Amino acid sequence: MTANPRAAKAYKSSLKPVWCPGCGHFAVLSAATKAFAHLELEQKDVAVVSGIGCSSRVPAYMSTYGFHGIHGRALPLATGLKATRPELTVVVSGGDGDGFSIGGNHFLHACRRNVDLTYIVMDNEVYGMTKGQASPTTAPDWLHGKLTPQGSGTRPFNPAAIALSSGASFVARAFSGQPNEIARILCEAISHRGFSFVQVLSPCPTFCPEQKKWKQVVRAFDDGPTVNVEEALSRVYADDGYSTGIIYQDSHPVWQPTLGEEVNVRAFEQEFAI
Amino acid sequence: MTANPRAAKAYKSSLKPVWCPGCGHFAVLSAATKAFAHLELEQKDVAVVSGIGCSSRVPAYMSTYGFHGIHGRALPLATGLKATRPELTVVVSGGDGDGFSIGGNHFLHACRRNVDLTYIVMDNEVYGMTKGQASPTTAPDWLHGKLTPQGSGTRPFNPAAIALSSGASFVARAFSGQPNEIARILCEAISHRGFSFVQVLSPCPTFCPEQKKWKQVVRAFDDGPTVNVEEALSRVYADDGYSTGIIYQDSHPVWQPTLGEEVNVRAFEQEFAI
Amino acid sequence: MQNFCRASFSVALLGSGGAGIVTIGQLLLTLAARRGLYGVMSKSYGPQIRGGESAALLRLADQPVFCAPDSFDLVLAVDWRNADRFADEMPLRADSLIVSDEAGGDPPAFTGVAENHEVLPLTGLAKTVKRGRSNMVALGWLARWLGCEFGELEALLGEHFANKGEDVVGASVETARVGFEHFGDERAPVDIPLPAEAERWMLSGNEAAGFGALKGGIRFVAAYPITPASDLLEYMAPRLQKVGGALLQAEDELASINAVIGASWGGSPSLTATSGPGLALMTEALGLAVMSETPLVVVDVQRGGPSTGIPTKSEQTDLNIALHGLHGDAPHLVLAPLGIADAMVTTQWAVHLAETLQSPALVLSDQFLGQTTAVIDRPADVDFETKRLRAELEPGAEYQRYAVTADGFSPMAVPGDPGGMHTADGLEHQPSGTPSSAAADHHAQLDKRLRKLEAFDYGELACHSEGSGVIAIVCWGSALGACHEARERLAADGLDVRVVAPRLLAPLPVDALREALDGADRVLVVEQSHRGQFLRYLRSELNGLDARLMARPGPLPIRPGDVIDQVRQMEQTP
Amino acid sequence: MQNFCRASFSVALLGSGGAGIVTIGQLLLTLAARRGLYGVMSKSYGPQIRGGESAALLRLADQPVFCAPDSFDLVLAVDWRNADRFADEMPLRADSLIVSDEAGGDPPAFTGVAENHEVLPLTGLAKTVKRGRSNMVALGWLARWLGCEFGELEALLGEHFANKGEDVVGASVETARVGFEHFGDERAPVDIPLPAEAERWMLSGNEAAGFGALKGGIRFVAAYPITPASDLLEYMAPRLQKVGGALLQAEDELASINAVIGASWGGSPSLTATSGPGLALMTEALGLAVMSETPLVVVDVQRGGPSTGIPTKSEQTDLNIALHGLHGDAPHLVLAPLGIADAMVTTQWAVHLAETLQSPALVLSDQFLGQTTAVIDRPADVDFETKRLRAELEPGAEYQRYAVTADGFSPMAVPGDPGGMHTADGLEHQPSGTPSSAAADHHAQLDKRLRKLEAFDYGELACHSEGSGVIAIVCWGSALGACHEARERLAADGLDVRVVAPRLLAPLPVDALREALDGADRVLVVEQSHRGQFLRYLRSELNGLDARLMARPGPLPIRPGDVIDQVRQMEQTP
Ligand SMILES: Cc1ncc(C[n+]2csc(CCOP(=O)(O)OP(=O)(O)O)c2C)c(N)n1
Ligand SMILES: Cc1ncc(C[n+]2csc(CCOP(=O)(O)OP(=O)(O)O)c2C)c(N)n1
Ligand code: SF4
Ligand code: SF4
Ligand SMILES: [Mg+2]
Ligand SMILES: [Mg+2]
Repeated sequence: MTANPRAAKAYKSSLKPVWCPGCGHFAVLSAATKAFAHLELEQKDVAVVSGIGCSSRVPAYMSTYGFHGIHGRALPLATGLKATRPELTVVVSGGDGDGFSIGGNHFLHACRRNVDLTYIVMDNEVYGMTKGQASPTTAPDWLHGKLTPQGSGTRPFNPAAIALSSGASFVARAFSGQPNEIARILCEAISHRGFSFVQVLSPCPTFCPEQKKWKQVVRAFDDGPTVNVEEALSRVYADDGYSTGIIYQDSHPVWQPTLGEEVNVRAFEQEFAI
Repeated sequence: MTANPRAAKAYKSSLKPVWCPGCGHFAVLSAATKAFAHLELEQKDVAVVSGIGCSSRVPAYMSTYGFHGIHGRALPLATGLKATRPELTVVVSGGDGDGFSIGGNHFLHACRRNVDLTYIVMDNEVYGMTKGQASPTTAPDWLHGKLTPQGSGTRPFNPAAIALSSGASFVARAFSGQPNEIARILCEAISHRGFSFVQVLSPCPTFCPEQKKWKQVVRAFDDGPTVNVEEALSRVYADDGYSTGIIYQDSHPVWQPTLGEEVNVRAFEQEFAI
Repeated sequence: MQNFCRASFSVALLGSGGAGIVTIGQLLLTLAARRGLYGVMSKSYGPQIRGGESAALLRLADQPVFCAPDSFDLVLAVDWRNADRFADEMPLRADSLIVSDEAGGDPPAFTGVAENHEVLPLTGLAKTVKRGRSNMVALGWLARWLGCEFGELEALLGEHFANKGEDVVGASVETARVGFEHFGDERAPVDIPLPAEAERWMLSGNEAAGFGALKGGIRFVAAYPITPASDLLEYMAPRLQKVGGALLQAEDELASINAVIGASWGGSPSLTATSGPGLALMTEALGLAVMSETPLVVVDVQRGGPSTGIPTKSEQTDLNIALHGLHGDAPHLVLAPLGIADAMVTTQWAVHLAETLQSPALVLSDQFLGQTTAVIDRPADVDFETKRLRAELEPGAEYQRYAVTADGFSPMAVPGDPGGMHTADGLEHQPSGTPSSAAADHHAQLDKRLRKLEAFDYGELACHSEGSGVIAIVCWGSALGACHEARERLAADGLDVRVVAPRLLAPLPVDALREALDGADRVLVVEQSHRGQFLRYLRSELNGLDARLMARPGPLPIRPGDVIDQVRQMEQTP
Repeated sequence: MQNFCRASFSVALLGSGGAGIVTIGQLLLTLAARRGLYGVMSKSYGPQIRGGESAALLRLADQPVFCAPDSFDLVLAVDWRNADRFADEMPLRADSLIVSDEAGGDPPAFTGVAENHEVLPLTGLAKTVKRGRSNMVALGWLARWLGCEFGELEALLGEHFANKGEDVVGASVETARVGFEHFGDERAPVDIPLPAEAERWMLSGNEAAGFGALKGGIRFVAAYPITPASDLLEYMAPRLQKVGGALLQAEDELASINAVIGASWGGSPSLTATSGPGLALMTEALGLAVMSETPLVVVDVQRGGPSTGIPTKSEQTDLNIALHGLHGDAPHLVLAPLGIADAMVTTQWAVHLAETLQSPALVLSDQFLGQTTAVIDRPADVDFETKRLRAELEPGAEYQRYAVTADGFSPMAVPGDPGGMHTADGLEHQPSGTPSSAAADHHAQLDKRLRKLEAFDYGELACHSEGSGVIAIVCWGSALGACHEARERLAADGLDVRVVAPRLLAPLPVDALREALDGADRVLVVEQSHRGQFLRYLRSELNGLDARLMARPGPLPIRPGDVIDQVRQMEQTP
């Protein structure tokens, strides 16, 4: 992946992120700008859409168009945008809380619908913005969740498995400790026609200091993308959640209305005639 | 499965269902009463909770307790009930629209949370109550959906695959043309400790007359339940959606708070002392 | 709004599962319309999803009619099964005529008020024709009762059943003919003067709103089905496609409203339609549209509430949530069509206002407006020249999405515009869009968001007013139908009253209302609610309004006679 | 509510990332409380999630205080980085004292108003102690300023840092001692008369509400985190468990409110807490609770709106959605605590009313109430003897869940009760619960649901009223703090006014309000909103109310001085 760092920087806005020092989201932001630079996208033709959360603050840190919407609803907002403006590059950014907890239903249906969006979820297994509650990807025995003092006791949400079983056409995982790899995967994801889902393991040192260990456990998947869903699911189940790479990619029918005008609205008047 | 027909009938209320002649939901209602009879449940100790849809009308047709809530929210309502009243048998009934469209997020999280509920989805691949729109399980090329005159163009939602990948501990499929088999599966589902999901193929002759053909294609899965998720997913993917039986059953940790009082509320007063 | 007719005839048709009652109601209305009459038809069903009892309630008149009648002149039942459930919906008089089929059972008790009962051999006559059905016998009889020539009916049946094949057409025509002839020559057809010929349309309020939306420029709809809004969506779905737009059936209402925001932010005028429960799910995102200043239209086809309520019946009780259902200080537009035909122009205007004011606009229709079919004069062709205020972007200049301007309008850039890059935000923000929690920014933006709505000149459409006199009736939305007719009838009896109905509910056109009420010393507020949502809203904005309240919750319609009674009581007690 | 203190001192502490400002604020408040003083402390942060600038705003007094001060007496900054963002939050006077660290940069422009500036060697002194930190030097200095003995501070530090080990305790104590001694003997400590000893509590409004909920009997909570309600939930989570209850962290607010309905229907008093955006997602289910007559409590800790708004700041702008955010005619309970301590009894009362009236009860707290810590007198122990009206089920008798009764209460059966089987329904229903679309059933149930709320005797708690005079201030919720203080200060200056604040907002205690306002000829409505949501609501229920409006949107608090100014202006213009 080649991207002129100066070119990448042009995709950043002048706003200083609100993130804590050491937050994984910084690397994701940078990687996204690199991917945009590599793909030579014009700022004006990119829209970054998000919900609410630390990870959802990304749009304002970009010099592209952006929409910082409400918690959990970035995907439908982006779907409306892309459906009517297919020529734009529409990227959705958010967190595990935003995307898998309150936004879980839209995630399912975005995977099925396969609108040509790229969805980056910065997964830190916690609600950072609201100061440290368990998220769907939190381990059931994590005792630091502020509303679950004895652990959530709930199986973690498996983002890749759910994306695959919902029919997603592109499923990948990356790690914020490897920004070049994120950028490479994002280039593929953006270039993919259809809904591309990229889970980025993005530590929250403030509420989950234990995630500093991730850099020791993350490694690449042995194999490249498969077009076989069952195969992809096997890999996901065999994995501990810390392998990275593009897991699955295939071409599925894309939901994109054709927007050509056939008749003038007035044509419908005659239907009301008696 | 043995159930005295008279005993089963006692679980029906005197209310006449609003369903159309030939609707698949009749058989599901009867099968549920048979299962209750077989398990010798007391009416007063059973609560049937539902959302909105033809299939969600079930509670009022039963002589047990019932809650006919709002569209898509039966699972969380039932979760609150069961969490606080673990001794009750709580059954949730609904449709594919109620459960997989508007209620999709709760379905995901109910599977993960594994509260000891039984969830029956009467899947007719359509919104019956609102007179015939495509649902998540509708075939993408079904041209009769009233809001999708050219077909939904969207991959169908695969209920069993999504339940499995969300971590459900009991996943089964039945067909309303085989009420005894439904009753048998429901007995297993109710007896299962944890969240049990039973998809019942339940035709809507009014809006999908083509579903009359289901009875020719439905057949049993070759194998009985497995405890292996990957194996279960393989079976589901190999299948066309018309095989019935219990696909997966395993014991997962159940979310059930212990409700014992350790201290009196007044004990907390001292925390406010300076 | 035109003068009220003096001659109207109301017919209720009844029958159970599969009797084809709605079909003959529809055909009868069309037949009447082709004769030059005006009319409305609404439908009513029992609780069964399909195949239960149904009723078609028609009112035919020599001038436009917009509401349910005080009572019915004729009730014809193909059979009487479960007919008593419709008792409340069809008030009768002593001189009403009740027509039964000899094989259709006994008329229920509520028909006892009527003194004229007649029994027809509908089923018997139907059997004389191969594949003959008794509803067609009834239709033939009714056509003659209406004064039609048989040729008119024959032509209509030919068109209507064309796609069912010649056999069906043939059987229908023959069965109808038997009924037509059975009417006999001795009896005179009903006497309604035929109005002057003019171009007429026949449409429901849901169709009118859908067409108005398309005319206004809506090109994207995202929605989730719900009674009684689904047919508005079903009208739009195929037609949007034809005009270069699209409809997305979303997974829920949260998705639909957010998709609408996204599409609108992308530059496409966008809409969703729903009913109470769905609207409740949209309020969070409506706040986002207010804050991010994204235009959009929501048509709320109201039904009986609260909660799931009575999904198939009308009520005007989503006023509160439409006006006040958003958290925070969130000013936005609320409009209400004043009738079935008016749903077209009001929805078109809503699109115009939403786009112009960069605001969500809620249109409060209701089940009665939405699902009643009316015969109307072809409406005037209105063009609001709707155009969003787009930013003129100069190279190098810094673009401020939420610039604080004198009129409150901040020119809008949309993705793709060079130099217009910004982040739309639901957080409070500086003019640039950058999040801010500073009091100065919050106040400046709150002021601006309010100012753009309050300082705008909404013109004549904002408030409808008719008549004169010291008694004023104030109402909104579909209640105008009954109030208008009440005024006409009172005027005919020598009592002039005024009727005032704001088409724009928020911001409330306070000046126009005060002007319309100037000189009125007694005010009656009429609304289809339980405790007076509208009255309370009027008081909050027109403090000190001294009014009598006529609040009737659904599911029964407000009838003009009820309004007249109230006015007559007020006349007594000045 | 007690008399207003005449002696209050306000201190603002400032510092950037990791300076430990909030810690010393908390310790200073505790120290003051142990001396017998009352006080409040609120916190303010820059936009950074962690490590940005922060401020602790304290007010100490010899009598209970409930609001922000007009101005600050002392501002002490460990460093001044980005301090200008707090300018609006700390108004200064000419005689305010500004204390800077010699290494902490120059004070920002806004401190220029103050004439007394002092520079302390905080960092330098901290360096004299191993692991010494400058915030502790400041704390030592402040403790002496407060007139403390060092032993009091030492003891407190020992307790506070106990679980961090001896080294930390030692370093803190030593660093504090350096600061304490640096204060010197020449300068006199601040002069606040010490009130009589009595049992004091220190708690935030969120804790008070949480504790009140537990006392009221809440045993199930389902919720989704949201600022500024999360800490209420975090207070409850471990404690619920201890009293035999449970907290479910739900996937979203739709799930939380529905889980609460399910648990309550099962017989457990249940609650959720949220803020504006979450409340917006709950209104559909609140309608279900109204229709199914299921008791529940929602605490809405209001924040700046609309939309995501200003999540960390206070505003009183969810009044509209709380009152009117439900579709259909959906009467329910809305309450508002009148202060931090009052959050306890109001929440407890809300549980009582919800359970008694089988209704959802919304409690409108706000960020100021919720997140400000106050030192208060130990409150009186209240017991409402809350008990749901449970059905007495007789074998064989048919149970009617929604029986139409004179007082509107229908005895409730819960699952497990023999013979109480029924289906609770969001569809309109007959007394048995069977769905019905008949007008008679709809009207009977609408009447009953309204009657049970309107005919109930809410007693004294419904409306707070204090003072006398011809000028009346009407306010609600946290605005009472400033209005109460304004009244006290005006009275001290010889002007008697009254202050009226309904604790029950819906149904509004109209009679109590009229009585409290009887004889008042000028009314001032005070609220923290933009356009006067409360005033408009008052007008809608107390038609003709002639009032002046003082509406200030957030994020700045309403200060007593502002209220006094308004009253003084009213005094001029009778
Ligand atoms: C409707 C609604 N509910 C709750 C919130 C509060 N909230 C803001 S961000 C957030 C969670 C963020 O977690 P995540 O998406 O994982 O992002 P992170 O901060 O960890 O990057 C929540 C619960 C909200 N803003 N809106
Ligand atoms: C919030 C909300 N949105 C929409 C509806 C309208 N609605 C009622 S039932 C239904 C779909 C029912 O479909 P399904 O669950 O598949 O049940 P079926 O009728 O097919 O058995 C819809 C969309 C509603 N009641 N509430
Ligand atoms: S709280 Fe966690 S996720 Fe949020 S900015 Fe800080 S480190 Fe990042
Ligand atoms: S519409 Fe379909 S699902 Fe509903 S009752 Fe009729 S047949 Fe059954
Ligand atoms: Mg997160
Ligand atoms: Mg269905």
